[in-house]
Amino acid sequence: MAEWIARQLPALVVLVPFTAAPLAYLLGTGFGRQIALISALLSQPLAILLAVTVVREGELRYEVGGWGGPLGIDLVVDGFTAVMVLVTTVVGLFVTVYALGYFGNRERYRFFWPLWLFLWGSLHALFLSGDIFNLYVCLELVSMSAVALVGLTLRREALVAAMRYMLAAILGSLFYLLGVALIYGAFGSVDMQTLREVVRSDTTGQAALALMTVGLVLKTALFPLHFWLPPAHSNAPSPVSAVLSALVVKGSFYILVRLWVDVAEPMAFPGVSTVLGVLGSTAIIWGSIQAFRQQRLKMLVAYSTVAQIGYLFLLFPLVTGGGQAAADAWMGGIFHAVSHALAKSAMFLAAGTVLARFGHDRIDGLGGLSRRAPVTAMAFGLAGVTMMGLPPSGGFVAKWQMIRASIESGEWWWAAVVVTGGLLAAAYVFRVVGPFFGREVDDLDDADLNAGPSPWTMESAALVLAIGALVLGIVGQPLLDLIMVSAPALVAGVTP
Amino acid sequence: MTSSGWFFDILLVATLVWLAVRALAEVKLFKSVVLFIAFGLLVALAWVRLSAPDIALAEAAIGAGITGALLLDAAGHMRGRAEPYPASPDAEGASGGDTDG
Amino acid sequence: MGKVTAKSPIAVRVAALAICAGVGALLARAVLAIPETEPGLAPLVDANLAVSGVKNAVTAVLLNFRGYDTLLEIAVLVLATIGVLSLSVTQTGTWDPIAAQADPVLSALARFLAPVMILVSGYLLWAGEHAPGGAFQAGSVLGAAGVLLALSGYARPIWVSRFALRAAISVGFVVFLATAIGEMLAGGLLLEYPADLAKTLMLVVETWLTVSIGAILISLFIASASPAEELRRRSGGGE
Amino acid sequence: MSQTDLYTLVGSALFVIGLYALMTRPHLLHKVLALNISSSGVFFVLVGIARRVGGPVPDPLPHAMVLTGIVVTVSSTAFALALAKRIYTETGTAALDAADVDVGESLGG
Repeated sequence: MAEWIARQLPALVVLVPFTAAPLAYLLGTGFGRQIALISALLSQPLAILLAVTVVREGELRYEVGGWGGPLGIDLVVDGFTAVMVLVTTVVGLFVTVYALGYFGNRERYRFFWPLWLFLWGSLHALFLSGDIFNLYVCLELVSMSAVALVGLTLRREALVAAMRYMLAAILGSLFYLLGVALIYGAFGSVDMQTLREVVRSDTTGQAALALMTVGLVLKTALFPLHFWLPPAHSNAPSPVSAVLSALVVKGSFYILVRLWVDVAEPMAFPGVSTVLGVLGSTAIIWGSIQAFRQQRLKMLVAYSTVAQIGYLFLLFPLVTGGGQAAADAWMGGIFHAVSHALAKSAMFLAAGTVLARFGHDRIDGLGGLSRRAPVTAMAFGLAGVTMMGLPPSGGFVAKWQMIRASIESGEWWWAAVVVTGGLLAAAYVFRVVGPFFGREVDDLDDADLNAGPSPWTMESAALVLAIGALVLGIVGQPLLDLIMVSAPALVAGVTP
Repeated sequence: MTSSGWFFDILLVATLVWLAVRALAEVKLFKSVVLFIAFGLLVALAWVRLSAPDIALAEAAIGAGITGALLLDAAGHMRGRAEPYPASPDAEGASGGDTDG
Repeated sequence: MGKVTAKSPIAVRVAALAICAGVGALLARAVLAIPETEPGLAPLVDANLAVSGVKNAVTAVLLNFRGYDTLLEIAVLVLATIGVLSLSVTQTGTWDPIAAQADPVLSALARFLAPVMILVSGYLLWAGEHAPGGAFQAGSVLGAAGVLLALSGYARPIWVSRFALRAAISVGFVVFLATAIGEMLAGGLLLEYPADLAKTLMLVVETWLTVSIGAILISLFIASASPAEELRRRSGGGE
Repeated sequence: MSQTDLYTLVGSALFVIGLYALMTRPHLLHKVLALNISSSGVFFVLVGIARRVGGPVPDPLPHAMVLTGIVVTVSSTAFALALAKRIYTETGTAALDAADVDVGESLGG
């Protein structure tokens, strides 16, 4: 049994949510809840085992159908994959627990469970895939389940936001698929391992990479292609907002990193890296300013996501030079993806509790929240610490790595952006958290919109995630080691 | 390739591009959809020209057939046309009878 | 009620034109630069066709070599159907009796055409093994037959049961998944068909996929049927 | 110029035509049509590539990709149309920006 699990592990990680999803649909609301919880619990040991195995044995390769690339499709697990699966699984568990309280037994939301399980499975499939065409199918799965979840409330604004998101997502996928077609035409394979050996920086190769990058940047909502994100993330039901900001945008980012740092590394494009870095920097500044100007809590959190996505893209210019700077940038960028996932999901879940309990999320009407909903206010505040990047949070470790990388590479201006972004984050976090712990305003009447105070599971799910983001800074070393397992040659400093 | 083959291919792709442009430029939704279905059927023909009979079958059944039916249904649901700007105020709330086609 | 304008402002159109010109130029250059000599994976597919269990190379790629893509593709289809149902007014996919009022000509046509279509669907399914065809083509024809039956009022009782509808929508994906997991339990890898069973297993999967695809198409139409209140409001009721 | 070149170029043209219409046509039905035409463009590029080496039998791999792509496209089209129809029912309009103007305060759970 143990041997079988070890052998089938990469497939099992994908199959558990994908088996649960149709069952949750088939059996309806009551069972859907239980199936989702069982799937969430089963995924935990599998994700941990995956990480442990990767640390022990290095890269794992699973040949679906027994053919092996380039004829078949391989599932590939290295440190980066294992980290992303792990964070998806952890965030997924707490979002599931939260959603159990949030949606309750309401028949209206019975489609949440199968859609959420499909989304979860698709994310795992995406992180494990070693084939660029298979990644196209994964991207479509992720987008379609995410869009359907955004529109779940059937509220007018949510539907319009979902539509905008859908159009952007399909267009992004088409750009990506066009790039895949050109890659296959020029290099004769869609298997990443094979491609690594044969990609050349010729006309077709460059165009393919450019098209795929545009598509993925649109799907990741990097400035200035972020227009669809704030309405979609803020109008979705809060557990969905949490998943979208924490995990979904990182799916397309993950592919982008794989392509540039791993597969197409021989093409070495300092120009593209710089452009991505500049757009990332602009996103940090512009997104933070927009976040500060919002009147609604969920809009503020959504714009904060636009800003935080910017940090991820600083990875590209910082890894280009190789050496120690590249390793630090690699660790910093991925660590940021993890700590942001935990903190941002905590923020959205906390905002959702506020919305469900008080019937509004107007920031100026939330003063004194800490007396009415102390756990929720605390969760939001602690998540804010990570967002600002103060020690000892996970955000601090991530930013510290990035600053180190920029000093090591001699490109100090990226460090300046990181520091400025932290100050701006402090401004918008304090704008909300300050009043939370201040004088009470009249607007905090229990709206009784959805009957009764929020179940303790909802409040504590947000708090646990926020604490997780905070202590990540203290216990982060094993995670940093995991990130470096079988890292791409450019980052690991090995000359091939 | 034979010159008649070339002639056919060029005629086919020219029609394809023309139909695509017409379908997207057309203001009346119903007409737009019909042009798109015609486009889909010609695409199926193009797959035959490119020795892809599997795709031709799928395109005719799914691409033109199902997609076309779904689009017709949607056009019927959203009855009306994409009015030229500016919309005249009296056209607002027009009764359900202005189905195009 | 608001009308939709036909055109965007001139600035938007100029910007869009510039973007399209850029993308178009990039693409045209790229496709013309594709080497004519790159053989791709065709030789590899040919070399393995004999052990794939089917004779049609495209079917071999879809169901065997890259069966994982197809598994996920079915997931997309099921997912989209759940999404459509979540947006439909009734959310159940049950056929509204008012919308199902049959036209005598349509019923006569359905009585004649539906059996023929079901036969064609069966042929396409069987043919997929060695010739163009397969589950998707067969499923679309089956779905069309179902829509015809539903429109003429025949299929209504079948779809009233919500569980039956859900089961029909997901059965293809579930059977595909079960086969894949069964292969893992039998000592193979995910979707690793034992050579002697490959043909049979693929046919089983394709058959259930055909049923599901048919059911999905029918439910897409049922879900999109206008809800009863709206039909009543439009007192004409003719649509 | 070969048949491959012809069809991959037409594919590129169709992709760009769809892209332009997606950005400039406000009606949601037109946007969905535009995406479908762009998809066809991508499929032409793929099938053109499959045809490249010549000979009677083209490369089956891009063909399989296109078949997968067609199913994915019809799935997303069905979903996008359902969404567009629901938006039309709720807002009385079938454009994103017009619907955007009227943002209510109502918050469902």
